Amino acid sequence: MMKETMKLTPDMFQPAEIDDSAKNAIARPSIGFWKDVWRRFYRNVGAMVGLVLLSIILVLTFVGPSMGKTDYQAQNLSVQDQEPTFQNMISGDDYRFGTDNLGRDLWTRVWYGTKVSLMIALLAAILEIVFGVTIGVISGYFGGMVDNILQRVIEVLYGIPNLIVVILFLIIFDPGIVPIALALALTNWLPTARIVRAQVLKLKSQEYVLAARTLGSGHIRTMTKHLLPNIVSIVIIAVMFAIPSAIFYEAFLSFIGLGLRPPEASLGVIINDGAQNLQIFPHELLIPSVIIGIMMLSFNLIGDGLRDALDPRMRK
Amino acid sequence: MNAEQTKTKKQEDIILDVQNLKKHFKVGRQLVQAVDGVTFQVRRGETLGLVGESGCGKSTVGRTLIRLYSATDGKVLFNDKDVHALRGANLKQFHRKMQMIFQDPYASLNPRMKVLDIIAEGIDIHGLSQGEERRNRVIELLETVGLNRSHLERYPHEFSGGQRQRIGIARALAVEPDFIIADEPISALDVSIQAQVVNLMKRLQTERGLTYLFIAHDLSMVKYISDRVGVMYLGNLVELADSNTLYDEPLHPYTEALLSAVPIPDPNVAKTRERIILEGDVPSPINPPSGCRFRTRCPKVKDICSQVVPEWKEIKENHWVACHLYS
Amino acid sequence: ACGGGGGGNTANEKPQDTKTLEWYMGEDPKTLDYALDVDQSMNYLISNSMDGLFRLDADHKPQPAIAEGQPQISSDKKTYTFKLRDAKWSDGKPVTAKDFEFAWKRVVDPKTASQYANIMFFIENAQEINQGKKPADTLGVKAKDDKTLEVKLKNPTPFFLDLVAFATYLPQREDIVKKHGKAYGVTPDKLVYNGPFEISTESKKGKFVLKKNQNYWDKDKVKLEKVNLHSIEDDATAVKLYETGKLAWSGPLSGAFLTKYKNHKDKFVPPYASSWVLIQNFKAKDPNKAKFFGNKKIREAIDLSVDRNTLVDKVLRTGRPSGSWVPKEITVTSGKSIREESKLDPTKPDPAKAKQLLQEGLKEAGLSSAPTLEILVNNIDPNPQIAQYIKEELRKNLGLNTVVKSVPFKQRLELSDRGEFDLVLYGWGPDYNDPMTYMEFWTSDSPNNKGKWSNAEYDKLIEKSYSNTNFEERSKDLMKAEKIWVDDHATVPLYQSDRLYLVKPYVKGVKWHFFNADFDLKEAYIESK
Amino acid sequence: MSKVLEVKDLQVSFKTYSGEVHAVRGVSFDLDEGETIAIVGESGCGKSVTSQTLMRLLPSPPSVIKGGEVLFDGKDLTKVSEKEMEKIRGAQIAMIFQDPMTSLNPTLKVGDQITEGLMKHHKMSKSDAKKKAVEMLKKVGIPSPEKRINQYPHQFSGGMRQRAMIAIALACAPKVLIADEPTTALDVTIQAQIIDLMKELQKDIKTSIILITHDLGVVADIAKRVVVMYAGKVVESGTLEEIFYQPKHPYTWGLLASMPRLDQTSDQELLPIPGSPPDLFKPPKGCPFAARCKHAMKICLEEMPEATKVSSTHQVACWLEHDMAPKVEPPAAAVGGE
Amino acid sequence: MDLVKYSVRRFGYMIVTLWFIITVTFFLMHLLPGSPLRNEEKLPPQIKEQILKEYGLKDPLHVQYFRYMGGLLKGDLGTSMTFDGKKITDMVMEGFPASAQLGLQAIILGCLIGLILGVISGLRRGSWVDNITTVIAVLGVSVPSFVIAAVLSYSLGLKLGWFPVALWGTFSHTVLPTLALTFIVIAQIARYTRTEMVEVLEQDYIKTAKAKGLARNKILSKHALRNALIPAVTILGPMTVNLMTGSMVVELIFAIPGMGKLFVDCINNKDLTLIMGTTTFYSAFLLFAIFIVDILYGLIDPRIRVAQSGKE
Ligand SMILES: Nc1ncnc2c1ncn2[C@@H]1O[C@H](COP(=O)(O)OP(=O)(O)OP(=O)(O)O)[C@@H](O)[C@H]1O
Ligand SMILES: Nc1ncnc2c1ncn2[C@@H]1O[C@H](COP(=O)(O)OP(=O)(O)OP(=O)(O)O)[C@@H](O)[C@H]1O
Ligand SMILES: [Mg+2]
Ligand SMILES: [Mg+2]
Repeated sequence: MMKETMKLTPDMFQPAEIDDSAKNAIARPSIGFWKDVWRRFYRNVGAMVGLVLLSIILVLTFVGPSMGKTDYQAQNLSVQDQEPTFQNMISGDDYRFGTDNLGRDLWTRVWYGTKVSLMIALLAAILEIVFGVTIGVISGYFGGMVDNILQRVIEVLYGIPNLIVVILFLIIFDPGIVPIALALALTNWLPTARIVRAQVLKLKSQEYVLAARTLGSGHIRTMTKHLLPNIVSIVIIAVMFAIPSAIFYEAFLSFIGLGLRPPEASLGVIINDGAQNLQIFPHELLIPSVIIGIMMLSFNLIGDGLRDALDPRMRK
Repeated sequence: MNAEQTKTKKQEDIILDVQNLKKHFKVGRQLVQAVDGVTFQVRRGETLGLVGESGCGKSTVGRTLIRLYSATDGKVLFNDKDVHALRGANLKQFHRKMQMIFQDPYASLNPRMKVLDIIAEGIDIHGLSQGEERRNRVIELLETVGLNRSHLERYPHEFSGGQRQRIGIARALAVEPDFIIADEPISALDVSIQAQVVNLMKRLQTERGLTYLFIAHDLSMVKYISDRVGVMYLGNLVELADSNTLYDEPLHPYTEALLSAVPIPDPNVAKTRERIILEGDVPSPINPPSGCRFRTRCPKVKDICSQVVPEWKEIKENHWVACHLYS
Repeated sequence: ACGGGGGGNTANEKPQDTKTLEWYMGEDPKTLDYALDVDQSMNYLISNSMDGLFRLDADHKPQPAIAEGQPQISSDKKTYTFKLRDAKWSDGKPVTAKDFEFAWKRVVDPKTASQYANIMFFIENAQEINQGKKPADTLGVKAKDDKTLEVKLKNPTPFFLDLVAFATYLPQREDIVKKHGKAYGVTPDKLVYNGPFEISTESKKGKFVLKKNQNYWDKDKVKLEKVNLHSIEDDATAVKLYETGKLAWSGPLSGAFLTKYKNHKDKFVPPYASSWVLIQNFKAKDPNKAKFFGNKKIREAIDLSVDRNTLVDKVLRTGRPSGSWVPKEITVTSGKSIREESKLDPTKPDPAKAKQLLQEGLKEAGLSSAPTLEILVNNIDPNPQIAQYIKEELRKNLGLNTVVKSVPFKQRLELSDRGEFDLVLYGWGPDYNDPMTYMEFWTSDSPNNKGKWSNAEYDKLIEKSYSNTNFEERSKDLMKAEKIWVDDHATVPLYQSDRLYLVKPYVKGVKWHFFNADFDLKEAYIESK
Repeated sequence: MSKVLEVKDLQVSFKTYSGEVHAVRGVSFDLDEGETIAIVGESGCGKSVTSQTLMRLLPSPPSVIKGGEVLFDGKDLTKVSEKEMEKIRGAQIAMIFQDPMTSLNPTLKVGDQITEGLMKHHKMSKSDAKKKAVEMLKKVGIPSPEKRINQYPHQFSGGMRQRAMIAIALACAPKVLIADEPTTALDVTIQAQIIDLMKELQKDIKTSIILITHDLGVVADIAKRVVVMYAGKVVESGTLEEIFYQPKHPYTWGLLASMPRLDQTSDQELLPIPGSPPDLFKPPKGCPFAARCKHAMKICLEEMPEATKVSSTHQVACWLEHDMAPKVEPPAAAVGGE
Repeated sequence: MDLVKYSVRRFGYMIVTLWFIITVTFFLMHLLPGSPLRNEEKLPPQIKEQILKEYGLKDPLHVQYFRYMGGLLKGDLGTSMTFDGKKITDMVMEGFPASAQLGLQAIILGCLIGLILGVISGLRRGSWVDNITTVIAVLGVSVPSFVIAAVLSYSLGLKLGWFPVALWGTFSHTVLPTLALTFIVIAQIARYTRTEMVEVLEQDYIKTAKAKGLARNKILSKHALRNALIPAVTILGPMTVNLMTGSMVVELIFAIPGMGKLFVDCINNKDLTLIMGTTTFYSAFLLFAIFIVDILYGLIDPRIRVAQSGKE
């Protein structure tokens, strides 16, 4: 009946010694949450491309300005609107990206501006997350009246055109890195608050939260130890998408003349300066646009990658 | 121990006294009468089982007892103190003395915390110990529930369901409670694993003199583990008795039906068994039927059932029932 | 370098329809009620659809229009009596002297709240009426009969005939104004016209249409049947439309387009006058800054540190360097350009001297170091560029720290009105062809004098010129006043702008002006093959 | 009795990020006409994968059928074209899923969800199909079916939804009905209703049923034969009585001994199976149960035992059946009842 | 009927929210520094007074507020301060048709393309279509609209001469601006649909449908698509409003007589009545869109009708 595949000897039928602890052993090696996320992120080609591109840009925002011929606001009107040549871009002998209409080194300006844009965006994203998460967590966690009131407030704010709020803010407070970031955060925290609230509503009835409460955990502890760490993923994703939209919005503000004060540079300011000249000196528009595009692309790719990597359904 | 002695001793020592407890939820503009007046006592050291179908309010009872929900009406006396009136230090003490084990082994452990911190949560909140001592305490607890120190630094998702449930038990034990509410602690586990947890709970009860409120819908398991069993239907307790009494001679028609519906893993029994198949589904607690809530499905329904709410009475010694058949 | 090629072929093709002109307009007009205010687009529309007592000719000289011949001027040069010709409104009613009387009284009436009422202040009692000190019927204008209009002026005003060609001085019909009430002038159908064209009811947001006025007294000279004026706020868009033949006039070019089209065969440099200065705030809130600007050496240092040639050639790409206030287009009594009579050359930059003056000045003013200054500009190109250039010049040549504050137009107005600035970039275009349109600007009590520069001698000269019947002397006084202003470095004169247009060569007969409206299409036509 | 379905050495894997999951590793069983067999086993042992593979419902990727065949009507279902499979699904083989809450499309009326299959397989007109749908709902015991077919799933209770699912599955009178834990999500009293209903309908429609469950109570109630799975393999199979009264595999013993019976008293210890099932990423090379088996021998860790016939209907894959193995008695709790 | 009652309640609720929004904006905008008058410097003080009085700006704020609300009830948004005597309603309505047409065209085109791309890439995850869609979707949100608009007008308009470079009139004038606007729609819709599609395809009821023997296309059209589209309706509401109320950038570059610029201009000019008017219009429109979305939701997804109260 039984096919003999190997020679069976009686000693094989002695009781095996199985370590008792082996019964409780965990088969797979321990892998932390973030390590696991990273592993999945790492295999995502798009996300990695995004990460590499973004890293290159980040490095250039730091070393770029010092590689240029002059600082970002120095004017040399004798070399106005100079177009870049491929050779220059490689060798760096002359203005790598050419010059703008005031004869400023576009290379320096672009990287400096990228840094400023990133700073604004990062600050805006952080502020937005801070507002959004705080309000969202409070609203979702306490529920009831608090939630009701906060939700109504959000709804009302949601109904006011963003643009009007932002412009109003920038007219009252002069545009600078911080006010612009604040103005952007002021309008953009609403969706974050909504997502966070929804998530908290889901989490707060999770049994581990209940468990903490039966142990006597206070509100603060419950929120910080149990709720916040578990909304980190959606917060990270929110940041990833908040940054590019802030960069965009800043560019738009520059376009309508409410951006940073010249000669301060941000990508928005530079693009706006160049926008007029598309037909004549396309490099002044195209170079910063390409950079903003690459940045946007990177953030979106990274965001998508992170979303997949953090998605609990993908975990196995 | 002499059965007679045990009984009298237990009767004197009531750890939890629930009087006419009600919990209503407001959902939108509707009122969900999840629990609508339950009365029972739990004796120190015993296991009281609570069974009933999904949505009948078992969890709500459990959660209201432990103050996860505030009661709409009624009283809960724990060690003779009104649970819902506790404040400050008394409340903190209460949180140590009454603990809960949850149903879902996946949702009941914070996925972002290490086992060490999960189990030590109660220790931290109540400041019971720190540093090395804390760690040793956790190791001790882990070993108590059949795990070991190699698991300390791991995250919940690395464990199987049974292991997770044991971690949940260790977390509850960390504050040295007297009373544990186990809300369907085994429902989500595989048959082969369920016994691990049940055995562990039984062992802990004898070792530590714990009192359990064991909530489940698996009647065989409830009967196995409980000294007494209460049956709930749509927010009400319909019957409460010693587990053997309840199984051998159920009084309430619902209990009868429930017992007859329990699948028995024995082909011979299954073939010969007479089942009472109840018509229809459990009505909604938003608009419960008038009078006796079970009347819409009751095979023995009478006229009075729709008009008068049956009284919760001790028909025989230690055998409570709420049914017009017995009035 | 590139661009323009694709549309190039169609660009110079004559339009099929030689009676319709496609024209540039800029923003939509805010209102068509020329009593209330005059903005550029409205002026484009109104000056072509209305005829005043006088109308400018190709040489910017006022010529009789509704007025029949020159007015009778009294010997004190203060009373003008106009005879009116037979002219009709677009609805067929005759144009009468009453229409003028009504219009002018309406403008100065404070209830009308006209933003341009001050251009009427040359008429007797106008200012008092506007300030509510006298009733409206005391205004020095009177319709003697339907065809005779008598105007009494406050002072002899040599340029009064320029003024009567201006939009605010145009006639209005009492019945129409009454009929529409607040809605008067809101849409083209709520007005009547007495000029070469009427504003057609086809007009809508973004596109205004001028239609030949069949009731116009001089309609034989009007060759075009229709003019479409397109609202375009983006220069690049205007140029693209011009290149594709959708516009016969590009409007003013800016930025790099100036470089690109500098040698284009269609380029056209119109007569244009506008003077740009950097106003220093003598009454800055920060006492250090007030001290700073209060020192003449410092002011001179600033003046000497800006290289206007580069500014004009490279930053603006058009215009001319300036060392004075009144543009060369403005003529004086002699009929010659003021810049020929009073040679105030553009300031030559001298960084070394400037630096030295600054040091001396700081010492004199008792300042240990120069404060950080704010340069206020509106955010309309090329102003932010200019400010950046000046900032760089001040930094490079004087080591001054400045911050550019570019804000929306209205905010710049408000900030400068409230004196909340250190340096503000300001430009001024003439309302009429006389130095006074500029010189009034800097008297101590002028609302335009944002920097609060004050010079008694200057004030006295202007005051005197208002009532001086000796127009020769008046011209000299005004030139003297300007010299005082220049020598005291009251403000930093920067440049006088020029414009560069692209105009299709087939468009003929357009009169371009440097004051009043930019162009007059009355006799314009499209050259047929 | 003739075989309607025969599964031979079925192997299914999932390709995932972290490697290949060997979910089903050689499963064989057959199904006779009109009979009910039960597949039992713990969570994750491959029951659902097996059943869904029979109907080729698993998306590929990530699933791959690595080997074996499924013979139905003389065809190997693992090889037929997708078009042909569509004709078999619903018409010949139907399926009920575990969770009635999510298995119905929330945005379609229940009636439409029943008629769909009828219109496709029986080429019925819309109105005929509707009539049939009403009939089916009546058959599964849903009151006032005329009204109910126009309602949406959320207007049904859990029990009613599961009935509706059964109505959908049985509408085309399939030869085989696969029920993947049809009662697990339901309450005991509703569960009893559904089991009753299935028994009744089977008599009526004469389908063969493959019932997948981990509830031995349900199995005892309804099945004729039982297949016990563990870690992607069949460890034991036999008639209902054979499995319950003469179980041969220690895992089956464990399953039976670890659950209390209503007649069991509290002082009888339950006998749990220690540990947990192996990870199917790296299935052990020997018997997958060895690590948890009280009777494990050295050979068990080395090699997977072949299936041994105990009787013509009873097979078991365990080294204890080998001649050289020591004789081991099953624990009393495992063969209770008698 | 449930839906009717629900709609009425939502509508009432919408009115209350709108009232709040208007109130908040009303008081917020009085924070703006400076005077609402144009050419202020030229005006003698008593004329300023006169104008301010005429616009009722001399009254105490609450009086102004009640007057404004009173006017609103009568459907009167007041008259503009910058555009002398012009009715705000007229101003908004003048620009709205052009903006709305462009917005609608962009939404329709964008939805069509976005849906197709999204569905295909959701179905064939990891395929080249999916990858290309991802790239398009990301690029669509990666390039600022003014760059897209400028490049389109320059290349397709000026260089190739396929479409008019700017101005308003015939359908061909709308092509380029519509394209410029539609990128973002395509990107968002494609992305959203893909995610939803992937999610829906994993649902049990899809398996049920498959088990019934339904053909793949049938499953897609009848079971998957519908459910996948439900969430997309949510973003569609606000997106439509935003696009239909005009993109200032695109309107500027294509010289379109839309209403996009009003939002910037009104504040730059501190035209109080215009700020109120545009805000009121926008908010009412937005709330209305959300209202419609809610109702649509109820229609598409029968579950919502019961559990409407807690909308997430
Ligand atoms: N937080 C809550 N808000 C509103 N309703 C609730 C809440 N918790 C429970 N309910 C309702 O109260 C009723 C009783 O619920 P409960 O969870 O106590 O039932 P249960 O007996 O534990 O059921 P199960 O066996 O499914 O766990 C149900 O109808 C439920 O919908
Ligand atoms: N899509 C998938 N990708 C990867 N692994 C899968 C997938 N589906 C199932 N598996 C794995 O295949 C194995 C068998 O799963 P299956 O669903 O058949 O178990 P089951 O016996 O039905 O369990 P349950 O009782 O929980 O339904 C499990 O280990 C599971 O993790
Ligand atoms: Mg429960
Ligand atoms: Mg399964």
